[in-house]
Amino acid sequence: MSKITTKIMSMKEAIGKNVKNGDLIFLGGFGNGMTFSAAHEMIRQKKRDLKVSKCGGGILFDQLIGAGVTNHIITSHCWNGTGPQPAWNLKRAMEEEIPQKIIYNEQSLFMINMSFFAGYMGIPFVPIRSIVGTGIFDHPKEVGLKAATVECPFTGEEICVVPAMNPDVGVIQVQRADSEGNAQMWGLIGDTKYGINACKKIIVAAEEIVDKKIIMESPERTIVGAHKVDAVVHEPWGAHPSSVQGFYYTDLEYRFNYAKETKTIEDWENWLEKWITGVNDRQEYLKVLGEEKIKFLKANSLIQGAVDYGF
Amino acid sequence: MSKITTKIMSMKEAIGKNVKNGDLIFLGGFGNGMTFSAAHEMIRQKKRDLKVSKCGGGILFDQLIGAGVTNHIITSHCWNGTGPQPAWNLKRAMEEEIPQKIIYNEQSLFMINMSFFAGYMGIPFVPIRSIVGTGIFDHPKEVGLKAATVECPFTGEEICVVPAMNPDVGVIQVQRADSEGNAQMWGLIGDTKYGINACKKIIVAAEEIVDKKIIMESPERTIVGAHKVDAVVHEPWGAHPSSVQGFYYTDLEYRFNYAKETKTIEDWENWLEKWITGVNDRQEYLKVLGEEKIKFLKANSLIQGAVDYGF
Amino acid sequence: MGSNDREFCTEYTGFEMMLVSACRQIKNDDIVFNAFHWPFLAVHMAKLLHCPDLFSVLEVGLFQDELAKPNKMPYSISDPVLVPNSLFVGDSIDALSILQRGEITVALLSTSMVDKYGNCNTTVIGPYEKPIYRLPGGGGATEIAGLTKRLIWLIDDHSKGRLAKKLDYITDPGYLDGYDSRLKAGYPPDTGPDSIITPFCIMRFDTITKEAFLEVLHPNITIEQVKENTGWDLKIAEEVKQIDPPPIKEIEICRKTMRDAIDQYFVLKAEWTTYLDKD
Amino acid sequence: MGSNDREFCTEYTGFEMMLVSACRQIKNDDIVFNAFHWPFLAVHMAKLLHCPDLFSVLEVGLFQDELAKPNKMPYSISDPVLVPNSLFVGDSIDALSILQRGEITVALLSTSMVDKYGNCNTTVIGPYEKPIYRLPGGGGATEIAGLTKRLIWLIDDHSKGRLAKKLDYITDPGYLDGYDSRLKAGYPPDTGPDSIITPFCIMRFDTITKEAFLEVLHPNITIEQVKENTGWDLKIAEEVKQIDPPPIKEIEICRKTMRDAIDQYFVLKAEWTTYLDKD
Repeated sequence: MSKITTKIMSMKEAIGKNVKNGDLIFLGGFGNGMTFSAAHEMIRQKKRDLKVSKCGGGILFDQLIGAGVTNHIITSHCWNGTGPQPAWNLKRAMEEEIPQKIIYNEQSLFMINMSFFAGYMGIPFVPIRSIVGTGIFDHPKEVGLKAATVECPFTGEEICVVPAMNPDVGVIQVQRADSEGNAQMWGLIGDTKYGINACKKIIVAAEEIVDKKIIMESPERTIVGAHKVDAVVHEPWGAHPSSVQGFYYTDLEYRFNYAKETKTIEDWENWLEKWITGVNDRQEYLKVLGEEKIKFLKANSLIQGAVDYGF
Repeated sequence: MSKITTKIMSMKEAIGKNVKNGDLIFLGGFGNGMTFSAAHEMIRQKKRDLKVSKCGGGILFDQLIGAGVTNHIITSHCWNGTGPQPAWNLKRAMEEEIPQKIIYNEQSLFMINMSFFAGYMGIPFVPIRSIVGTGIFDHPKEVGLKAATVECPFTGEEICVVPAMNPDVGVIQVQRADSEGNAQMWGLIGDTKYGINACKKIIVAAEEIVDKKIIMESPERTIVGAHKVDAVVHEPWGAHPSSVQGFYYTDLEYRFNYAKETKTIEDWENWLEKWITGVNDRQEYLKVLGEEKIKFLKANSLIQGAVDYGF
Repeated sequence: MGSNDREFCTEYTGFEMMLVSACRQIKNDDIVFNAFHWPFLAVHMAKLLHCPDLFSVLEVGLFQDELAKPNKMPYSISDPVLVPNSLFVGDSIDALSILQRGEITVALLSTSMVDKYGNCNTTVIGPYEKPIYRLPGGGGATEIAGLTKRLIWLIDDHSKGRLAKKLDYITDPGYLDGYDSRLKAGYPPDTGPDSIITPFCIMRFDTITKEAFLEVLHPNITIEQVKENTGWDLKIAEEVKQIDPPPIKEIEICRKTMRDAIDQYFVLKAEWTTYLDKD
Repeated sequence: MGSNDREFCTEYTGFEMMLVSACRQIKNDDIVFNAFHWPFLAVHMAKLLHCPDLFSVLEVGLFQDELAKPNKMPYSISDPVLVPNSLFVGDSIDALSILQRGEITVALLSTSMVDKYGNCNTTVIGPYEKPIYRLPGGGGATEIAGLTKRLIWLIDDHSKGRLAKKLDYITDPGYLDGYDSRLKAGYPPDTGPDSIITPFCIMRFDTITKEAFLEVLHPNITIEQVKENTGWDLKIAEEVKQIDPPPIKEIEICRKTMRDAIDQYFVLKAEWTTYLDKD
């Protein structure tokens, strides 16, 4: 997409324009900067048959599964990280096919990271030294060849290789971006940089929209460039209940309660109505969350890390 | 090496203790932070038969070749980048075997970067989409299989793969390190992070030795961790005539003159005596360089890039 | 150190004893891969007790060599509190490269089910496609198990269901089918399970068969108790060592750590925390 | 724009004409891989003339979309002046990944020797192991040539030695042996040489045979001149277009750029800079 056209739009518009039923989606964030706001919008827009990839699933996946948005998840772990406690919608889907049968394409953390890396690099596969002999190597059979071994032409050893993944659409929630889509993220990035750059279409949601000059003050923090970005959404608190370094801390209480509040289908349906389908957008969600909690979660400022860029 | 033992030592000691004749050496820096001080010390200590790997060779390689330290270079480019003008010692070695016959194991830039990356990752090879059909793919024959193709088990395509490189000793010149060896570099890094972490022994030369607290202020700038580092050298201006962001600019005049001053063997021998063998260490080298030039090259300060790390 | 170094604690839970045994396996010069969930507690205790400079790596992509300050238990591997308290912050591939290069000397992992070869299942009970119980999956544990030099499994409940005769799925590789099968699968030769630690005991692995055997009994636990609660016919070392009750100092640090964990919403069972409020 | 947009320049060097022709190939919405040495000048000119927002990527690992400020010609791809003027700074693998993912729409490369299929040699004259002349080697040019959608070769001296019948070594892949040989070698189908630009002319490549042919003559240059100075029997387009002399505006920017380059120790031959001091 040309960098001239304005890309600033609402999350509703960004998801509406870019996500099609059946797409393979990448969601950024490993504990931090998880794309809850984007996921909730996919639920409100009743997207269906999405394949969703993400290094660790957690309650974000649990919600997409419970709402019937995805029938195929690609991840290394899916549980409520707080505690940890079960992800009930995942359990219901896997054990009872409620609300539908889903494929859980289980990866190891390294495998999914290297699949995104191969997609990032534009190469068809990358070797890794793990997963041979485990169930991850070949289950589930429905998704075909998940990994393979090849003989190294230099050492003669047989080594495991994992295929590239290039999702149709990727979404990230970052600290800041300029209006053209140059996006910066710092703190714990996990798989986000490689995952998002492997995507064909990209939605950037940012806590702040800043001038390009700010981006250029520490260009090492840029994780995706404007030339690849299709939509820029100004979405403060878009990662709640996960954290964004320098903005807000993880809402542990909310996540802890989520497990209790979604244990039965009825509980889950109430939760869904309260937090997702009963609100129109992130602004309304924040009203439900309440000012007191927002104040509690807001990060204490710790501004540091300047260095000399002089020449 | 344990992180408890003190690792702070002189360049003389660091090179003396860690570099053996015949070793495969990695030298960090792509235009910036080139390890001239370390290379000069290898010349003074009359190291021999070193194989030296570095993404771009330039006049640093030219000096190691002219002084007879290396008979095997692994690089993608070797010329005087200023101008560009020829690297005369390289030409003499290749065309006339003066001072000795050398092997120029020519790589492409991507190939050598990915070889270091494979070394970094602990995997035996990585695919790349270039070099097939070029001379780089298989010349020179003396070094054996330089690259190969394998069939991708997922797509069926035949793709080029390059082998991992894990040098015996690596040297980097960085902006700052703590006394245990946690080393930080910013600006243009090129292949330095992957190259240095692929090495078995590591020497860190730093413009400044700082407290660990400074390292922790922007931990994303760390390129190698103390647990891998064998020697830490406090070596201001160790990268001259290349640049170090925030410290000094490239000495273009010196590099331009280098080509004129090393065109004949006699010229080269004079140059070698003046700048390398005629001085004892970097301090004496800087005296030859002179205060005026040092003042001229010193970077104007541009301190920026702080962000909020709060939680 | 205070006098309570030599004073033994008489009242403690099996979970506490497991953590104490686990933290003792870590040495100050280890390079530890620190993982959620009980390993976090054991590593935290080790740092407070005998490893002030412990170099630890987390799968989200960071390393550090001291306790996070403020001295808060990270609620998970991705707690933002970790960032300004680390020596390096990168991405997951950076962390995993350290592992794959063979630099990690020790790791602890808590797991759902282990078999006699140290393989683990955190994925599924029943068939993969149609599970009876679906579990969370391995995350980075697969790589940690595959590539760490000394791997220590923590099982918080010593029972036949958890120390199982047969696994429905291998999420994390131990010695696979024993003998040289792990080596043949391509895992580095100097890696693999070192021990299994439970509330009852420490098991280690035979150097030839790679089968787990009972080596150390926790205080007041009998060989019979261990055998009865293990899902396979457990082999016993020629001389089983029964260790002393833990010093008060260790238990104090253990309970402080558990309290910090509870503050960060770690879910600890009631029977593990019996003595927590009594201190 | 000023009136000198339409006023033609009558005195200029072939090198200047090459740079002018080269910079015209770049469009404002291109994603250009910017390379040392003459491409730096052509890209700089394009930014000043008609591509104010040009998105450019450098092999050292950065991208930017405007001129470096202070408006200084970087002396090389690794000039530190680039860092605080970039939108992204990473490492070489980041830059090369952009190329390998197929995102680079255009690149210019100056080279020593090109053949009729657009292959280049910057490595060696004579045998590889025992050269008559050793040249610098390719650096990132091998990948740029292999993976760019529209690749433009710049040859600063139109002679039989430089546009050569046969190369002793292929450093950078063009269409290899012509026809589908590049495709068969595994290069992406939408990539390859677009043109060769010299002081005399612009050559393009036949869509079937992949052989270069003369398409555009620079002002005052004849077909015969081009043919005589090309090392192979050059094919000629049915209708060769002879372009007008360059507008004064373009030449002014070209000379400003050349002066900036000389300030940064670029070595320009005397015959290229004849008019530089006259402006």
